[in-house]
Amino acid sequence: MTDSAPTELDAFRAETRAWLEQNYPRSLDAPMAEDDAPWGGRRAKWSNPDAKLWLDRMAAKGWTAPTWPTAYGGGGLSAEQNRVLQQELIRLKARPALMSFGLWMLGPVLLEYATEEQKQKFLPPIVRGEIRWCQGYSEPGAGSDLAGLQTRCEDQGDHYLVNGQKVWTSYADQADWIFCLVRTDTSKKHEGISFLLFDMTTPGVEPRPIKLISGSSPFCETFFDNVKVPKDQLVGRLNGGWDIAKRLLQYERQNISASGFGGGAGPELEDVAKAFVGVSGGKIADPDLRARIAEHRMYAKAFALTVRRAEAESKAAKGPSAATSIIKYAAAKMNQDRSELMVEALGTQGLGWEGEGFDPDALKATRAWLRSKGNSIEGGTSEVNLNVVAKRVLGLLDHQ
Amino acid sequence: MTDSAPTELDAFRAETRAWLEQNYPRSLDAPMAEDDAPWGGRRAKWSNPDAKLWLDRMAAKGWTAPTWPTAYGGGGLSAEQNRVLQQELIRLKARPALMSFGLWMLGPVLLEYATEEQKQKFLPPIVRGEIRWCQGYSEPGAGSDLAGLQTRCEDQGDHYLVNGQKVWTSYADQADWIFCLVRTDTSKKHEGISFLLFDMTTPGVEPRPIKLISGSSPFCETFFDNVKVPKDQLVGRLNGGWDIAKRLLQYERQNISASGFGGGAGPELEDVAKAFVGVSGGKIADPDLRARIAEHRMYAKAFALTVRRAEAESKAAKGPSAATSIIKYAAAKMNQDRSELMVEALGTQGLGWEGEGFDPDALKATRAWLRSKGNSIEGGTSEVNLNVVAKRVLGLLDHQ
Amino acid sequence: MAVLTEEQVMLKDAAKGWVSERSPVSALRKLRDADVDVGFDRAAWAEMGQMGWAGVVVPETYGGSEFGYRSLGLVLEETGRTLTNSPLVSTALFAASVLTLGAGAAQKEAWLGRIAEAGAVIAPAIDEHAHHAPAATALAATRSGDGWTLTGKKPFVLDGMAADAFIVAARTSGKPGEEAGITLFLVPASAPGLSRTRLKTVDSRGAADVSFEGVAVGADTVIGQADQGFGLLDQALDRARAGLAAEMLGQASQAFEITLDYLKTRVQFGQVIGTFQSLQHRAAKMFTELEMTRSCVEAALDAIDSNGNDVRALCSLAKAKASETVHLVSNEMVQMHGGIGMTDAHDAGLYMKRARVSEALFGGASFHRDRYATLMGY
Amino acid sequence: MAVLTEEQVMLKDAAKGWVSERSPVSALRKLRDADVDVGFDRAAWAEMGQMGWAGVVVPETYGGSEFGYRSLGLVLEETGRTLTNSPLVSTALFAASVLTLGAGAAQKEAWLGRIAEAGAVIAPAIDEHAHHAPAATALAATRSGDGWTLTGKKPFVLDGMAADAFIVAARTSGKPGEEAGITLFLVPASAPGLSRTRLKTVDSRGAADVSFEGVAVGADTVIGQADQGFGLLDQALDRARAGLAAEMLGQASQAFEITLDYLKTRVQFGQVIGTFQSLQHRAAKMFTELEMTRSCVEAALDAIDSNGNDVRALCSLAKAKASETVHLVSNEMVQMHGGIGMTDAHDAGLYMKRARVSEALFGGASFHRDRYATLMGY
Repeated sequence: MTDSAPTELDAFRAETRAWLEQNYPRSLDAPMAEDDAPWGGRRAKWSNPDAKLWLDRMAAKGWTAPTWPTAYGGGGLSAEQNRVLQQELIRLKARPALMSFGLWMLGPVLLEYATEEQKQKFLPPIVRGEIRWCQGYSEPGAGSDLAGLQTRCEDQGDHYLVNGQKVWTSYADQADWIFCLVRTDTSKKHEGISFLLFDMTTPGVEPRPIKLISGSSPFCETFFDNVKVPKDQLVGRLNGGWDIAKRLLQYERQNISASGFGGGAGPELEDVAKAFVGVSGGKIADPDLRARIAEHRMYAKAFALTVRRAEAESKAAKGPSAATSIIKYAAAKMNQDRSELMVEALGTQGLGWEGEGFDPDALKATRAWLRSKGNSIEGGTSEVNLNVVAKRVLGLLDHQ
Repeated sequence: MTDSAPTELDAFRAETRAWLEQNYPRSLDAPMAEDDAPWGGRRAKWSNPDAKLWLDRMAAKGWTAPTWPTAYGGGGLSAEQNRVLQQELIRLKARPALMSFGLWMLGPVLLEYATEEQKQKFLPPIVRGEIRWCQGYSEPGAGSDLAGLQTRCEDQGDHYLVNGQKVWTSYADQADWIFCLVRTDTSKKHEGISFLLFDMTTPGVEPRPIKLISGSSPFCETFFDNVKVPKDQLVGRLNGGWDIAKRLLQYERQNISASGFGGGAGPELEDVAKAFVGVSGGKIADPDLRARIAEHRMYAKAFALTVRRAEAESKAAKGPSAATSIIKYAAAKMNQDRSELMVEALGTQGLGWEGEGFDPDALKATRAWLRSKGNSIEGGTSEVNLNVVAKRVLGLLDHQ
Repeated sequence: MAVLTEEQVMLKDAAKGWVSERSPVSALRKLRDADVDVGFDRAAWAEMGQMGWAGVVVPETYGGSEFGYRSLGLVLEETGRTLTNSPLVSTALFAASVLTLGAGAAQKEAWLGRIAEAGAVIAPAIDEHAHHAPAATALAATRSGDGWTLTGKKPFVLDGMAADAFIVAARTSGKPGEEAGITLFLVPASAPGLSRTRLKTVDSRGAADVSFEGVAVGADTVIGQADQGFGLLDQALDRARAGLAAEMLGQASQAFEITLDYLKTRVQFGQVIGTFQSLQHRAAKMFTELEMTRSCVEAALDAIDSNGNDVRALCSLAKAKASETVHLVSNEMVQMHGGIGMTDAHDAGLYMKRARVSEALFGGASFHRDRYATLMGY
Repeated sequence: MAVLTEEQVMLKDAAKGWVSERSPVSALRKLRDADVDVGFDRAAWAEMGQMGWAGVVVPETYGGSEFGYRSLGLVLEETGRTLTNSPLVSTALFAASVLTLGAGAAQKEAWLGRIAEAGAVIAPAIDEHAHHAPAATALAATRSGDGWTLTGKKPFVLDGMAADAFIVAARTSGKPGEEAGITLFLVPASAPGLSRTRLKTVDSRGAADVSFEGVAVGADTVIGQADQGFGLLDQALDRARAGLAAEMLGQASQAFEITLDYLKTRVQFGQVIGTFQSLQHRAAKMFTELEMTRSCVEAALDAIDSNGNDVRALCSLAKAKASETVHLVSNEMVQMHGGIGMTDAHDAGLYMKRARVSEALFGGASFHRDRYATLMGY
């Protein structure tokens, strides 16, 4: 039932624990500010040099990418060993050594689809956090219908020429390279898409940050004006990018769902309600709001139990549980409901934008509420999620 | 702004009031039991002979069909005069003289589409309540998609021959005649439908009552096995029945919506909740249920105000207000919500079917709850209602 | 979220096979039309006993299999699918729990073996009002000599006509609404002064109004400590809630599957209606609710079996979620079937009627939302 | 449900024309980006005054048009459509109501004319907590000589920075939570001891925290009877609720129309997205809610104008329905626009932010559900 015998695993755990205790810099025990997120890359700023030290030590062991082959700089760990490593990292309350779209999204598909040369070239810098990647997928006219993308890529003999525009490119203004879906055949839809990698410093690339309804954001619009791309930076075959694109989306969704849109942070809903609405007989004084908070909290608990069950079942069945299909949809609904109730519970304290007169936690909650509206849009809209459940899981057919 | 000058109307009101006070039998002041509903027809039973007297008196003046031409037995009243008549009837709390699908649905379309001979033949017996009609529309395979109906009607030279099956034929087992949609051309859909009238005693016609989830019902399945119909009983032109069918549906819906599915009868929701859930500080003791009851009652009030507004606007604009389009949908939702809350408020008292141990009002509420589930199906499903609003009112297009 | 053991898989398969052969929905229909007063088929109940289903949570010492609540939940889910009427909930789930958790050796000896072989039906005579409120118990039990005299009424007692005995919550001190002062009694149906009136329920489950007019019982009928019965009652009720939630999950799952089949076959406007996007989205939302409910039900049953410290909250969660889901799905079942779903000849109405009865038993969604919030301290 | 008079049609058309020319949504954006502390455009407010909108409910004697609340509602609906910021709600609706209904002749003389010509802003300093609860008033007013001294805080006062005066609810006897013992004062902003701090709100409406530190006012600042202010306050609040509901109806209607246009133009999967049935049904449901809300708003305003006996219930109904509807529609506006709706460059976010502020002002749906139930006696 396991990849390695318990005794070997026990030994691995002991070694790992010892190494981590020796190598995790204690100065990182302080809470991580948002600015301290270790995204790496050429322009990385390390407000605490120990964060860089931690990255370098982990990268040297390949433990930023624990299960990738050692040949590409990874840790070469089995799934079981990786679980032990993650458990030990949690035990230590360690900060992540590296956060990276390269690790979470690009790397896994390169391992599957790239040439040996490409793997050698691109994977080790990801492991070491030297190159920071961004994702060139959505376009103004291609949101839910991603395959409708129009960014043109023309074969110019010795190079490709890219023209067009992407949108929702997270951290495009911070990233070093981009993995980018481009149209290489305008006569077909899905079969006319290719998967291209290029440097964001290439002339003609221009990212512009997007301001959201919740304020500044990591998102950018990214414009391509006659961007020349070497031909060996195509992954997979020409016009064969759609399969790679979809596979990558699976990794992205796993990532989003696991986080549950970070719902847990900040003060608890019921405590906010008690503080701002008042308490009567130990209960939130507004029974209508109390009932709706309980309903939400029960939904959230059911969601958490479903994530756990889906994981257990997927592991047991060595394939995804049907419950997995609903997680993104339910996570978005849950976080949005929570955010709405939070702003409602805060009353007028939930109606601030910035400045004096509002509690900083309340201002954060209001911004989070606005930001939560994107949960049912980004990474596949809820409408598309429901379509997928109806068709792939329930077997309902397309309208003719 | 009015059809007749106020003074004339005042005179009409005085005359009408006097006539009604003289002619309305006082024995009918007692509440009308369900069995006493004056449906008329050949098989009418008059448990109180005054009800028959009342019908005969009203019919003699044409006031069972007040606005129909006197040539066909109607009252020949203007819309204004009819409003006065109805007000006076309400003032007297008079029972209806006649309830009749002939009056409400068939008559109006005959006036518009039938030949002079047909009008002369069919309208006066409707006015006098001598012939009771039923409606042959839905079929097992043609519900929401009514135009998909398959009941075959073949031209046999001197007569038509009808074979097939209808369903949801209200009171088919009580009715004398049927107005029936039949397929006269199988190569077209809407343009292959005709509108036929025939006697329910014709050999080959067999109605079978349908039992509903709420118990016995007025609905029937009606089977046609080689039913011979004289050719002069076709209304409009051959294959031209769909327009007549749709027009008749408009009259039917007006009828359903105006009644709001009879939601108001029986004890009030909040009184039931107080009695069965208890009272605390003057409020329903379960605050969660109380909030949901208030929400429903506010919806119901908004609905009632909308019906009133739609009427006022339609009258002022001499055409239907946009608000009219949502009434059937909202009425169904309202009645279903009310029924669900009623059963919930009754607790275990709402879980009875019949017999001892349950309050008769509670049993009635439980049956009404089950029956209410049909509100969003009969007379056009809620899904079809929403389609219609989206397309005709909001101007959204069909999926291609 | 434990994966099923081999024994559990076998139990589930056996239940699935048995209900499809011996107890499809048509069996409920037959029972209803035959107007059977006990509300279930005694021969079928005997077979359940032979298969060991009545003793799944009964200790081995008393002839049970001691497989636990998750296992009993598997059986209930399958019997729920076909709306099978049986004393599983009243007897094998609730009464077996009360006795196992709180009875003395003699009481266990006398009754648990009979439960395990489906030889006795024991009904819960707990609530006294139209809404679930165990602390509101008012039925008076007063000391008389060595024993007690019980006076009061218990309406809508599940399996009340079939019961050989009742587990009766009675007030021995304090006031209605207080948890302290409640005592549980095990009262034989034959006790003088006990009478019952059959109720004809909307879903044809067996139920009765039970009346106690000076019913004299011995001291040996007290289960656990006098005045201290509420804790035991609440523990047993939680087990009943979780088990009933499993049954409701089965009801809702089957209702959904029948509806999904209909969406795939019913043609209107030249299309299978399941191709209409609004119906697709509603189906996907129902599926989401079903998956969430399954997680809650399994977690509650697992927590009982592993003696977790969050049993109470999880049982309220499971019962509330199952109530909401079966409510939604049973309504959608009728609506999506259209006219045919309104006819008595179709099964949709049976699922809806059963749904509302299940929702009300042992507390509905509103009761459990309130209880959950209170347990969580807000 | 009175059909509009010719004067009302003219007023509505004038408002429609003015907002589209002088106050489209871009005006709010400009105001926000310029970070204007009073929260509205003083030049635009002056124009409103010239057009007579500030005096619609002010008696003719004092320079108003006395057109009534239904008429003011027509203006508010149009200004609501483009999210126009102005003191219409604080001053022309609430303060004008308080003064007209309850002030003495001298007070009326002093202030109503200035209101009618948009020459003064008077802000409601009522609530003291994050949630609307007028009876909870605690700010202390104690007698000192002939006059009174006010001490306490009023957070989140609408148009608090722009206000020339405040209508202050103060506690002169009894305890917070009691309706008796509340007195209304009209306090000039210049009164020594009164200070205010600007609040930057999510929807860029003007608001301030207002502090009273021993503010001495004369006996002539009491509006109506001392200790008896709650009835007047509640009457004026109901007028504010109904008028605000009209503004919210405008917000929701416009948000819906913008969204409907987008559904008709945005192409995905080779289709205009408005052809997808699930979006069609959601659009039709929004339309239903909008129609129902309109009926409630018009009924509440008509009831005020005709002095109906169900004003309180209808105003709670209108505010609750408008809150639910603008909540739904503003959420759907963002969702149906997809990514573009999340950007600051698009107006969807502005409608959503305004929606939540409007929902909270003068009591949200939950407050008014409770009030409605209480008024109806359950």
